[in-house]
Amino acid sequence: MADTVFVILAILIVSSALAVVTLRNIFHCALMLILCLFCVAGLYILMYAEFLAVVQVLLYVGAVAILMIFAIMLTSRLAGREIQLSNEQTFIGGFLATVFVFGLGYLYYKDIEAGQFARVSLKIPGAENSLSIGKLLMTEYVLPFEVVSILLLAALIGAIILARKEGN
Amino acid sequence: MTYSYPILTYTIFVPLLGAVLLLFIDKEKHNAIRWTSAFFAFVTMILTLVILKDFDWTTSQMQFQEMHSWIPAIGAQYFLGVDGISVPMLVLTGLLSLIAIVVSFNITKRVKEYFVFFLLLECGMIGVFAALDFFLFYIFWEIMLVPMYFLIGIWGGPEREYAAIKFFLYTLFGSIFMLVAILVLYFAAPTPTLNMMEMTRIAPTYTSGIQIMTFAFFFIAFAIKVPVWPFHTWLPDAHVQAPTAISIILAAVLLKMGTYGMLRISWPMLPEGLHYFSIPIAILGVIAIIYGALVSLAQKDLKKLVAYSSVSHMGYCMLALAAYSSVEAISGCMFQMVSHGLITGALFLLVGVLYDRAHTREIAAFGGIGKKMPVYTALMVMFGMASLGLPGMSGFISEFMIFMGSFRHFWATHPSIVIIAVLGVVLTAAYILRMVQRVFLGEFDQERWGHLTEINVRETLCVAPLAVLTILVGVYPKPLTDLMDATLQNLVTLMAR
Amino acid sequence: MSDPTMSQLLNAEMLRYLWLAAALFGIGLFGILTRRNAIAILMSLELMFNAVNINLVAFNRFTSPSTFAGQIFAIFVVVIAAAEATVGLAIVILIYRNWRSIDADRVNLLKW
Amino acid sequence: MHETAHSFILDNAYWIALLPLISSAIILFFTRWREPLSAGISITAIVLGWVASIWVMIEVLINSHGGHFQYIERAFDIVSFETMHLQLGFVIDPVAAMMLIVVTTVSSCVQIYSLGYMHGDPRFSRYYAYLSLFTFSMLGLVLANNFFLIFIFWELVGLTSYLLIGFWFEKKSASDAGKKAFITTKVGDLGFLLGLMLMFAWIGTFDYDEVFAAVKSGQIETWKLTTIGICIFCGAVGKSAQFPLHVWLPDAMEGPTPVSALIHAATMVAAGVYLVAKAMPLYTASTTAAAVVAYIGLFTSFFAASIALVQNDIKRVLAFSTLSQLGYMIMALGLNGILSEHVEPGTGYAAGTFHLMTHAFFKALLFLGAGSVIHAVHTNDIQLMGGLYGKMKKTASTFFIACLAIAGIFPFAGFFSKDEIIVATMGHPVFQTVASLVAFMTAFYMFRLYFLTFTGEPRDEEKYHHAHESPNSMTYPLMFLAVLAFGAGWFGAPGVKGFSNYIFEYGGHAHTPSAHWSVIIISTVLALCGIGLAYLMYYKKSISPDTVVEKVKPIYTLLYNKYYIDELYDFILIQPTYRLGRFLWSFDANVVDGLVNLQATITYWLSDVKHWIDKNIVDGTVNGFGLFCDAASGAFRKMQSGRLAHYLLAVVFGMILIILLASSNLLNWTLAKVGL
Amino acid sequence: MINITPLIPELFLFVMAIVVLMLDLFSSRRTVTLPAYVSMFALVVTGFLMFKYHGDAVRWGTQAIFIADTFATFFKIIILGAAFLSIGMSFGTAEKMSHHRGEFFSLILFSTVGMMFLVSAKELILLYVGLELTTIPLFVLAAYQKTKQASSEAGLKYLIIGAASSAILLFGFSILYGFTGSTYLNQITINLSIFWLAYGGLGTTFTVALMMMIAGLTFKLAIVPFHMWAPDVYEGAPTPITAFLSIGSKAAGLAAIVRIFDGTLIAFATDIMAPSNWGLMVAVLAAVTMILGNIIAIRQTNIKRMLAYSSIAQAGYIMVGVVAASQLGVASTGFYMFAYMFANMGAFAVVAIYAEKSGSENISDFAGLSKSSPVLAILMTMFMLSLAGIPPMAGFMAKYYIFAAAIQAGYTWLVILALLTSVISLYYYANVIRLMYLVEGENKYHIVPSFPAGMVLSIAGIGAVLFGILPQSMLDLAIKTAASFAF
Repeated sequence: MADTVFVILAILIVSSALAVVTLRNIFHCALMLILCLFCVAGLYILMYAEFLAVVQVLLYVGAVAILMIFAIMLTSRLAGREIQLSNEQTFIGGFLATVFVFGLGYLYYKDIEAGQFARVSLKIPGAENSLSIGKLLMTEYVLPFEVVSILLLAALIGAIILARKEGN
Repeated sequence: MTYSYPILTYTIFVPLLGAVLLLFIDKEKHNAIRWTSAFFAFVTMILTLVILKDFDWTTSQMQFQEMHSWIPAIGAQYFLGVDGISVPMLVLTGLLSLIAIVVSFNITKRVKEYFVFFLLLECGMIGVFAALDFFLFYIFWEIMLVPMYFLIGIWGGPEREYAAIKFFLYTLFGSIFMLVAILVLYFAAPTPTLNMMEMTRIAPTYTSGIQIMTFAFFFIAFAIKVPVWPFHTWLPDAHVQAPTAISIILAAVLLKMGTYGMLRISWPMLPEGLHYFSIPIAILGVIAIIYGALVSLAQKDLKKLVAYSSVSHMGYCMLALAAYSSVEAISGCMFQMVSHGLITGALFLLVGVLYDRAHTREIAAFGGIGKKMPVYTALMVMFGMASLGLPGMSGFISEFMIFMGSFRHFWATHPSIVIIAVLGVVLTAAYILRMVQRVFLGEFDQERWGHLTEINVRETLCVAPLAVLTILVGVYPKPLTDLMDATLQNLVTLMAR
Repeated sequence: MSDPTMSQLLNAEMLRYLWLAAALFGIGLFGILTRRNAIAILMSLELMFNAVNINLVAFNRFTSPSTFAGQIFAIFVVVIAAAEATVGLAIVILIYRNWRSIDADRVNLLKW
Repeated sequence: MHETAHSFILDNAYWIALLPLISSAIILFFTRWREPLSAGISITAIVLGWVASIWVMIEVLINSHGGHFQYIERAFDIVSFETMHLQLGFVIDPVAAMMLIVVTTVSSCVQIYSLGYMHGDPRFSRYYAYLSLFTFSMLGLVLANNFFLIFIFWELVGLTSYLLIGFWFEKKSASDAGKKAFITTKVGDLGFLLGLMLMFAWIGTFDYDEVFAAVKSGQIETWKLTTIGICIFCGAVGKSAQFPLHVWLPDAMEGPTPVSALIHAATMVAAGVYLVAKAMPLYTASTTAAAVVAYIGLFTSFFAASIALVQNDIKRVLAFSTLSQLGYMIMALGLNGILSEHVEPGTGYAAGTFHLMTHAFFKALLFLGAGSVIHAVHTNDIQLMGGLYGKMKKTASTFFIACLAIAGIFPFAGFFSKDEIIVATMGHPVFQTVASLVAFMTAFYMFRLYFLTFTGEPRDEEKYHHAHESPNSMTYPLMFLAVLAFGAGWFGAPGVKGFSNYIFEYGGHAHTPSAHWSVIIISTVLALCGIGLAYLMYYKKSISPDTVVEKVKPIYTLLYNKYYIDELYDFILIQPTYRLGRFLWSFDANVVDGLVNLQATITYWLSDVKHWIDKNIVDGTVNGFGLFCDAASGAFRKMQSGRLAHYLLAVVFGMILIILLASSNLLNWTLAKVGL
Repeated sequence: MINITPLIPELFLFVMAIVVLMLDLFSSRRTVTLPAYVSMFALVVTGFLMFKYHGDAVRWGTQAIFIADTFATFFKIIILGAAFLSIGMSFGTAEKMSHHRGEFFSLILFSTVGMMFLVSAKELILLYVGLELTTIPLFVLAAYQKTKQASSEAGLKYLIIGAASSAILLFGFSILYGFTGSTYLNQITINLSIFWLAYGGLGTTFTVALMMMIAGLTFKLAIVPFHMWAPDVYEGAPTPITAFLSIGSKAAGLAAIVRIFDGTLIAFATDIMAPSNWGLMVAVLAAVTMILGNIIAIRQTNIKRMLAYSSIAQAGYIMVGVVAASQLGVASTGFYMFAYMFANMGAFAVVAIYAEKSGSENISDFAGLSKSSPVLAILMTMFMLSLAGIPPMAGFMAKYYIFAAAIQAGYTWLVILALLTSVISLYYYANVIRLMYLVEGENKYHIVPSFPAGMVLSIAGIGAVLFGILPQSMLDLAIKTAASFAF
């Protein structure tokens, strides 16, 4: 059952991602991105990472994607007007990406066969992990957590400074 | 030998002090600046003479040693000292710097900067001859480049910028290899050290591979400075473009640093490398002798002629250095270094004197000057004769000793090398006499050169010491040999290892 | 040593996720290489970050299920990606103001 | 090694040499502006020297007990390593004493003579300074006690000769001649230097006695001695203008005539002979070397004489006769090394040195005479002279004496010395014949010269008209020398005991010249024939020279042009050298420097020209490597297109590239191959 | 819980950043000087605090998350110094800005805080967070001159390439995490060796991870081919920010690289570990960087751009020290960065001062500076010589030290190459000197630097000479930095 879900999600992710990078309409791209992010959240659930899935939905779908759409609205005078989105590097880009994907994919496979890859452990992860994650964020990972807060502040200030129109 | 006060340090840094003081003089007060710098140069010269006086020539030990910990992290010490081969160079530097400064009294453009740079240069030069620590040596070696770059680049001839940068880059290129060689030696040692004396003990125990490589690297560095054919192409440009005083310094001191470096560093330190390369070096030397002479034979520009003659004359040094087994040859090399310093320095000076008056250096443009400027002519002819190795002048002694020594070294294996080198003597005579004839003899063109004035007192005073020394060394070289004898004997034994 | 078939199964499952991540990352690469619209490039970047996250979570899930380092790392990545996106979009707006366009390839005042 | 006979003058003989040096220094630095004073100083110095050297001679004669004179040697080191000692010192031996007298005598005559001859010359004082300087160097050469020192003075006389030949440097021919003389002799000196190098390498010392001791001890292989001998002889060839380095001497006649008399007749050119004489033990030790010496001498004597037959320039005739006579001496010395049963050992040596002395006197006389003639008629060309006897009797008569002397007519000086030489050639038929032939030719051309100059009808009226006898300052020296030219021979006359035994002795045993009547008769007859022929051709005109010339036209031109030797040298040596120099210069400018530029020039053509106006670079670094880097810079900076897409491409491409390189292990492999 | 003491300097600086922000918001007279001086003061105090709370570490269990060892301290000195100097030289620039002066400085401080975390991080997550905290404010600062097209362009390029490379870096991290199952650097080392022993080698995938980390991290040092952003951003960004970028973020990135490669992954420096060996690859990258950076710099006409390429080249030299992967290597990189700070900061300061007077950033406009303002010219000459590595400047000492390390590690070929390129570099450095001194052209700007600028110049000048002649103290410190590495 999980397999079928995975396959579906995988197909959705890949196809939507491809759509994001190929569609000629930036607005559709954004929508596709949202779809893609949702599916990724789904993957997380498949991997017993519900908390992360929630974060994904809230932060990405809720914030980033929306922000993007706003940005699109602001920048392209007519939302959804067809404009030339891709440059002449399509071929080389495609080539490099393919090399990367299949090369890396092959290496994964080869290493796992050779037994020189990250070893799976047979433990079954506990079903309820949000609590422990929360704990960890407050204890072991409190330091990065704090730093990230600083970072968010800085980013916020920066974004405001840059985005705001000067009153002259 | 310990000394009551750190005289070497003083000698090195008095010029620097002078340079600093100059900064505080108003740049319009030209005479004040001139005399201040002259004063400091004079003090430096006196100090070098004191060193000469108190130098104990019976031993090959380093004297007036000063050793202070400097940068332990890289094993660099502040280690100064002089022996029989550095003292003559020190004195030469002191004297020539003073003369050059007096010569450059006629500089009127950006006077202050000029003398500041000049004193910096002197500091660097003296430092090179006194340093006994690789790192210190290298630093002084490099320090000179910058003032030299400015001195050529600002006050030089029409092509000055090109000449300056060319000189800079050439030398820098060479010192790269020196740096690598130094580091390789440093790390090859069981107990890494930058102390030259130490290294002279240790280095010969290295594998011949290391010795040969480092020797080659050092050789490139020094050969560019000497300059050994085919690394000489910077020299004509630099010499010709540089202002008179700087040409003097270039010829008299800077070129010697190459040979000095060889005698101080690579030769005694890396005997295997030396033995491996001695024949090629000798051949390079011979090529330089003949080649330089032939090229001078074809020169149309007086200064270029002198410049190329330097190439030829330093060739004798290389030949001598290749004959490492003979103390005569090595001391001949030292003599050549000194006498070439005196003679070529004087020649550049005199060429400058003529140029100041005639505003051209083209040989063909002159003729019969001897009629108008007899004293000048006499001096010029005298130094010309000195440079072609006329007996009674220092040049003869050096050439004679070089020939004797190198032949004794080579006769069994490669006599031809030396025999060819001897031909250089005739060629030298040829280009010197040709120059003398074209410039000073023959018909005198009254309406063109009527305005020329005889060499003036200041200039004569500058040449006089050189002339006196040239003859003194030529007639009675014993003091100089005694000065160097012990050191050279020791060197030869080191090199024979 | 435990039951081999089980670990093989897990290996296979992990491999799927890794492959997917790789693919997503590759697509992202393709995106940043080929897109002209600055926002589109930002989107592609998001794809890449997601690929990374999938990797992290997958490794966490299959190699050390009892810990949460991977997941937490992923959370930080998400947050920071969001922040980066924010600033990025702000800059895009700025660019739009200065250049009346967000065509990244036309923004090449600075060159050589 | 010598226990020396103590004597004031012998111990201080070096002052004879130093006096002229001092005088010249004084003149140059102080009295240059006061001409009479300068001349006075110089002459005083040399005359003092002359007196002193006569005193020395007397001392020598006194001290030569039983035919062997104890050398006087004083020396100190100027360079001393344990392996090498260069000494400054002097030694007095018989031949040195003899040379002292010759030099001082001729020098003082010439200097007095010059009072008149150089009168009114703008550089009068400097002339005297140079003369004194020369005299100093020559005397130093004579007194030197080792090969190193003799080499020093050897070079110094070369310098002074250069200065004096080119004394009238406004004349291009003069300065050319000076240069030619200097460089040609320098070539010979190379040989000398090489000889010294060999000497140092093989024997390890320069001191006469030590060298000769080593030679006698026979430890050194003969081939080495031969090599050294020949090398040193090269020096003599240069200075004494032997073939093939004779070319400078005729041109040297561009100098003032007294100078020619002093330097290029009496003293400096004799230095070569003197050197060979000094180094005689080498030649006795190596027959080959001796033979080389002898043959060169022989050839030169004949060769030069043949040229002298046809020359029309009075000084050149004398010059070539000098060459020929020097050849004579050299030959004699060479023969001394080749033992022959017919003559007692040492004959050649005695003959050579003896002739050196006599020749100095009569040749100086000839030159000074010629000088006074030129002074009178202001030309060198004997075709424009004639009949001057009436005008200048003193000159003519002294000249006549000299001619008789050189022709070897009894009882003039030349007679004795020349006979000695011909005696020395006995047992060597070739030498004997040629030597005799040369004697004949000498007599002929000398008298041809005499007749053409002083007898017959004046061939140029107005020159003749202006001609006049020279002032006393010039004629007295002539007479003095004439006396010597007449009498000097008797010192070495057969059977005359005393002087010659000790002066010309070689190898310890005193040499007593003995009369060989055959030789005397033959040579005298030949000489008389020569004179007779000249008389018929140029006095009586019963044989017309022109018809003779017509008969042997080609030979005549060949001789007249001195066998085209100069042209030959110019063609095969001098021009090529200059051409090579010019070529190398361009090579230096273009290739050696260009190697650095090569890379550059290539990229230069590739890279677009418009960047080459970019002044930052052009006047910054026109250096070759600079050009290269600059061109590269121009190319590379294009990568920085300014397009974000390209930058990202670079990043991604770079990433994938290094991944591939690393994971395929390619980089490790390659670098391992390269061996870094 | 974890002890907070080692964090005090960072926290203090963070607080001060907020304070500066507030100052700007609430102070009535909106001048540059107040926030600037406050932030400079803050930096100085932070420095003192840093020394006070030096040597301690924040741990979770036995695992260090954040460590204030000598290495970190050394690099923090550089970072703080860089921040201090760039703020000092930014008075003029800030004057020109019509808005948000306070934010300008506080952002610099934020970024500095990030760098300090980055330098001290011993744990991947913290390291990454610190990295981002470093860069994100810099994106903003690069684009800070909002009305200038160039500035915003710089911001965009910097941001996108930065984000891309951090994505790459993260991917590498993720695989590293996968192999080791930990995010603590020390633990990673241990696990890797265990892994190696257990399974007789690491799969090629690990090589991929290594390379992706190299790609992601060398971006900060602008190592070829990840350097493309640098020239444009350096040119477009406000000069003080450029200076800050070229030293501060470089130093931080370098620290991270050294920590990860010379620290955690030191075992993989040698060729024995092939293909998973990074040493050779980094060596090659360094070589390419030195060559390309130096060569391209020759043709530049804009001085900031020229300095950008020069700093690319300098990064190449620094990597030589990293490659040496030895105690000496680490020490030399540190010292190089330190010595480089003075020269580069000084050079940028001169540029800033000159540009705000003449409004030109063209190299050719420096002609005749020696006559119009000799002191400035002398200083510039010193900086140029130091950058070119001519004795007795600090730059030479640094080069010497780094090459010593490389020779010791047997990378002679790399050293010779480096030296050759340093000769090339003289072309463009000397060119500036040539223009200032040799060219006769009269320069109309007589420049009297303001007090803070003068202070910056004098600090830079003194440093550039002093640490060339008497570097011992710093060298000792630099050697100590290597103590916390397992060589």
